[in-house]
Amino acid sequence: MTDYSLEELLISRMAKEFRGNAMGVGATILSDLSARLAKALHVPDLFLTTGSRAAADCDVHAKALVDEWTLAASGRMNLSWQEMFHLIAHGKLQIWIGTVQLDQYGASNISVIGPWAKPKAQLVGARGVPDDLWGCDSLCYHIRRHNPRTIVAKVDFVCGRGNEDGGGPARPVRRAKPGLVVTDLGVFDFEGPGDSMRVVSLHPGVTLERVQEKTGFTVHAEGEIPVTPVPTAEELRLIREVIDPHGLRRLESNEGGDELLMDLWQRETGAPVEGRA
Amino acid sequence: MTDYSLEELLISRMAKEFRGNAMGVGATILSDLSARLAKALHVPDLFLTTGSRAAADCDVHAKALVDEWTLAASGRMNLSWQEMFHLIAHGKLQIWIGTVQLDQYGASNISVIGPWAKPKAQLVGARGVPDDLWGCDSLCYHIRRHNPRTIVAKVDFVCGRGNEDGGGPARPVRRAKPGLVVTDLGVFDFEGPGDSMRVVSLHPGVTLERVQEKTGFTVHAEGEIPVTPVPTAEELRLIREVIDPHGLRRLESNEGGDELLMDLWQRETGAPVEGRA
Amino acid sequence: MTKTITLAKALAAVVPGSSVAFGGGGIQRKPMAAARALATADVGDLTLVAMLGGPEVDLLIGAGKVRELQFAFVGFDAFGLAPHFRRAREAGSISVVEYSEATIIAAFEAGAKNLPFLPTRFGLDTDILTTPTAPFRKIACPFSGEELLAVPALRPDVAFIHANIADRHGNAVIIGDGYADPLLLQAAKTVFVTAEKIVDELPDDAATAGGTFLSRLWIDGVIEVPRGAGMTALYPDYRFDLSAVLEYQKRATDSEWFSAWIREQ
Amino acid sequence: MTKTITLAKALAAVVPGSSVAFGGGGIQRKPMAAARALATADVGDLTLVAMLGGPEVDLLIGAGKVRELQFAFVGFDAFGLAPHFRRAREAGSISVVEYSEATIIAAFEAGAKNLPFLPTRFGLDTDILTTPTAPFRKIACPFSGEELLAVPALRPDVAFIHANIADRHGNAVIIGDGYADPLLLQAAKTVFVTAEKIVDELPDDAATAGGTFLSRLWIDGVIEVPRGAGMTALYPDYRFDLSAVLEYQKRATDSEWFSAWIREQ
Repeated sequence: MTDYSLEELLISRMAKEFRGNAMGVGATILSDLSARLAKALHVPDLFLTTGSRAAADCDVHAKALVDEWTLAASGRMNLSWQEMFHLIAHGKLQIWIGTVQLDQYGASNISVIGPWAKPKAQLVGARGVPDDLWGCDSLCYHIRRHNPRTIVAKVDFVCGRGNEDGGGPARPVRRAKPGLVVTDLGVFDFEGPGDSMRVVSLHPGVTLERVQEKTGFTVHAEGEIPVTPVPTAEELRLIREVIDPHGLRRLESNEGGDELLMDLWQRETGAPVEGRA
Repeated sequence: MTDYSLEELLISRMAKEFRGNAMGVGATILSDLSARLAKALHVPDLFLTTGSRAAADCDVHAKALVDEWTLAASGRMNLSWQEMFHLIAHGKLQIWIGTVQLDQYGASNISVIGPWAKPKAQLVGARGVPDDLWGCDSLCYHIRRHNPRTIVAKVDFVCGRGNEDGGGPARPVRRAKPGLVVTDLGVFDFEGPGDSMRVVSLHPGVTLERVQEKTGFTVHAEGEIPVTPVPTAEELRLIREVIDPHGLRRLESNEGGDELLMDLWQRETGAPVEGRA
Repeated sequence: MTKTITLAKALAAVVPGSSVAFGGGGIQRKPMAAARALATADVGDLTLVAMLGGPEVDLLIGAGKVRELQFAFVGFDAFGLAPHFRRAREAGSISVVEYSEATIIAAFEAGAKNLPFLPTRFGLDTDILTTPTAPFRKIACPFSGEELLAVPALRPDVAFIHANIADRHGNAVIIGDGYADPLLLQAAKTVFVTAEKIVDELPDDAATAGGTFLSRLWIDGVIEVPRGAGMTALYPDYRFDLSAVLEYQKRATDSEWFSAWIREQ
Repeated sequence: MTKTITLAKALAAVVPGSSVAFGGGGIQRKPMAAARALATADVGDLTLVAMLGGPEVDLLIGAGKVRELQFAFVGFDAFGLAPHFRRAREAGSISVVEYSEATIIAAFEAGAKNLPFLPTRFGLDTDILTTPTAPFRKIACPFSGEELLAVPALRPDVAFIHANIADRHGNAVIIGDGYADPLLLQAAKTVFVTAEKIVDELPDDAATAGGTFLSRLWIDGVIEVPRGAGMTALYPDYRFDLSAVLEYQKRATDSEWFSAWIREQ
């Protein structure tokens, strides 16, 4: 068994969820890398819009901090945001959302912590999550640190709706259900009682007790819980040599921070960074 | 005084109505030539979309039966129809509509003659006239033959609305009023009693009696009626040498017909026409 | 994953009662090869959808394939009226739903957004609202109370669009006027693009770069059909065939001439 | 007819209480030169509008110019949160109207169509409908009865968009991602484009041909501002200035550093 990092495990697991002839949008580093891995491995007709709408439907390239410079050469279209939302309205979106809070029925929150009117912490705003809700079969999420502040009983602000209302009233167009969740501890879905969170697999070395301890509610677990499949040698080679040779995935690890950023920047641009910071 | 044809008189008169920083759309040969003349003469920033949306905002060129081949070189944008209708919604359209029927309150009809359910004559359909109504200050019309079947008391089908309802209910966006009308007899507007048709000028040699005789209702006329200004030497030069050297304007005259078409085609393409017709 | 198919396979998607839409406008970039093939196929009772119909609509009416026509215009542009369309309307032998350009675009755009309707101001106060088949409803803006027109979505079953060039993945480029095709493409349930040429990779040159790009995500099949626009014009590949256009107009309603013409592909 | 003007003349269109919109997204193609000039102008009480706000929004909040922010996102993309925005929200010192991407695009699109609203499905069942400032209303489709969201038009008083290149007539080209700018352009009442370079005629080359063309008919003035996107990225002219971005995030809420930085243009 080859050695691998947590990020590599996550990318490998996330990549398995993509199907072809639809968009795989890379809004975060891990989602972007997982879409690229999927396209490189088993979904050749995945439509990538990693980094820039202007370089949409591009080939698989090495991930960069500024992707447009590498993607433009193989990008097949300049996808307007209007057309992108038409594609989304037709269910042609697949996305792993990097959420800040996620609750037991799969609602997600990237907008505010605490009361919206005067937040304890203002995050980035709802962005496209309330829209993705109406353009995906399911919304998949990744969370960097699984703990009781991130995996909570109820989110402070609903950006992506969860299952607590049973999917809402019957409608001609079905809203996305919460799909898979990957964290630093395991893989989860919402097939527990009342469509609540359930353990799908635990990462190697992680116990159910640790998951329960790190979760803001009781996660449903049934039967023998499998271990999350570890990345294959081929997956690791693709991740390390093809899609992320610079190692941007480390930004999603404890290594992340300004120093790593500056180091990646220097590798990418070749230029020494000015000593301004 | 230079000699001129009726079509040249009309083009010269129509050209006077354009203002800058807006579209001058050439849906008919005369409207197209009049927009080109306006741009060549006194409205340099008129935005032409003659012939093809793909060659929009082009320079002034000689009119052709297939304009794309000549316009593409100077066309500044590929104007989508969606954006065109956004421009129209913002009042950025100026157009002379070649109508088939026009009535005393300025309603126009290019769709059907007789009852819509089973027409006496099916024309082309309402096309963009019901839309232009909501994107122009006023709708101007040209009619090739002024007679009681074309200038009628009431149109059979309203494509462009007239003034018979006083402009309709008060609304945040005002619909276009019927503007100028040019025919083979004169120039008209809708400033007569109850916003009905009024004589603005009569073409050289045309009498008011002839107009009344050729009109399906009594046209309002007041005071001394001016003669329509005849084209200047400079206008004639521009029409004959710059914008219509091949003489497409003759298609709007009694010369029009398949033979003239074939002759123009041969001049334009340089190729002899196959004897298929 | 190639999306290259045959015209026969594409036509198989059209079944009796289907609504079939055509791209292009008037006598520009009409999918004539597809329309002529459809005219000789064993399928009828069709609803045709075309913002700016031309000979493709006329020949299908002439071939007796059309039950209903949804349109804003049918004609041969500067070259006159459409003979079979005229005759059928004057005989009352087809049903029609009359739109304006902007209202049929709104209907396609609603389909493109996967919404049941879109509001518009275009068309208000005109007789397209008064026909017995008019699909529109007046609504009040929920904020301002302004009277607007609600246009229900059009979602044609099958759309045919002719393009200059396509790749094997299903991407295509229209170099000249795109007409309503980008929205029709997104509104239709199944989309076939006939193209003059199918290549491995679309060229990235000045000629195609200014054109309208149609993404493979909207397109179910691409078919290589040289001279696929028939007697209509395809910029910059060929001008229209003026003698053929004039001959069609003169002789189309002569049934002997017409049935020979329809088969001469 | 030239539309070339100065930045000072453009800024004069912004008056106290104006709503001012910015194009670009996050730390891509932000009209930073315009925003910094506005931050030092004698005008406040502004409503800012940005689908994806970045440092341009943050610095204007920091400069005390902002009464209300209408947005779907404010941040520095992969490089973290916006310091003044965070502080102002957590202090309750600005009013905000929270959209999602698709609902603010619908608001721009309604403006682009000169309509008072557009319907959408995006955003339903989420908390952007529950905030005290939410501008949305639920409506029923007049045909199907389906519950939809009505989004009222946004028509910002003044919009600033940064482009790669413009001509003296007022046409401009964005080479990279256009974001919501084409619709914002059409929705705003007055539009200024800052461009890296103003030329007599836009080049017709491969670099610009694949870009987003902005027509002079929508644009009131173009201003040549080299490095007009400041520390944000402008493809393909320059990458973002990563050290400057990181320094801003660290030090922006240090008022001494910030007031020196704001003036350093």
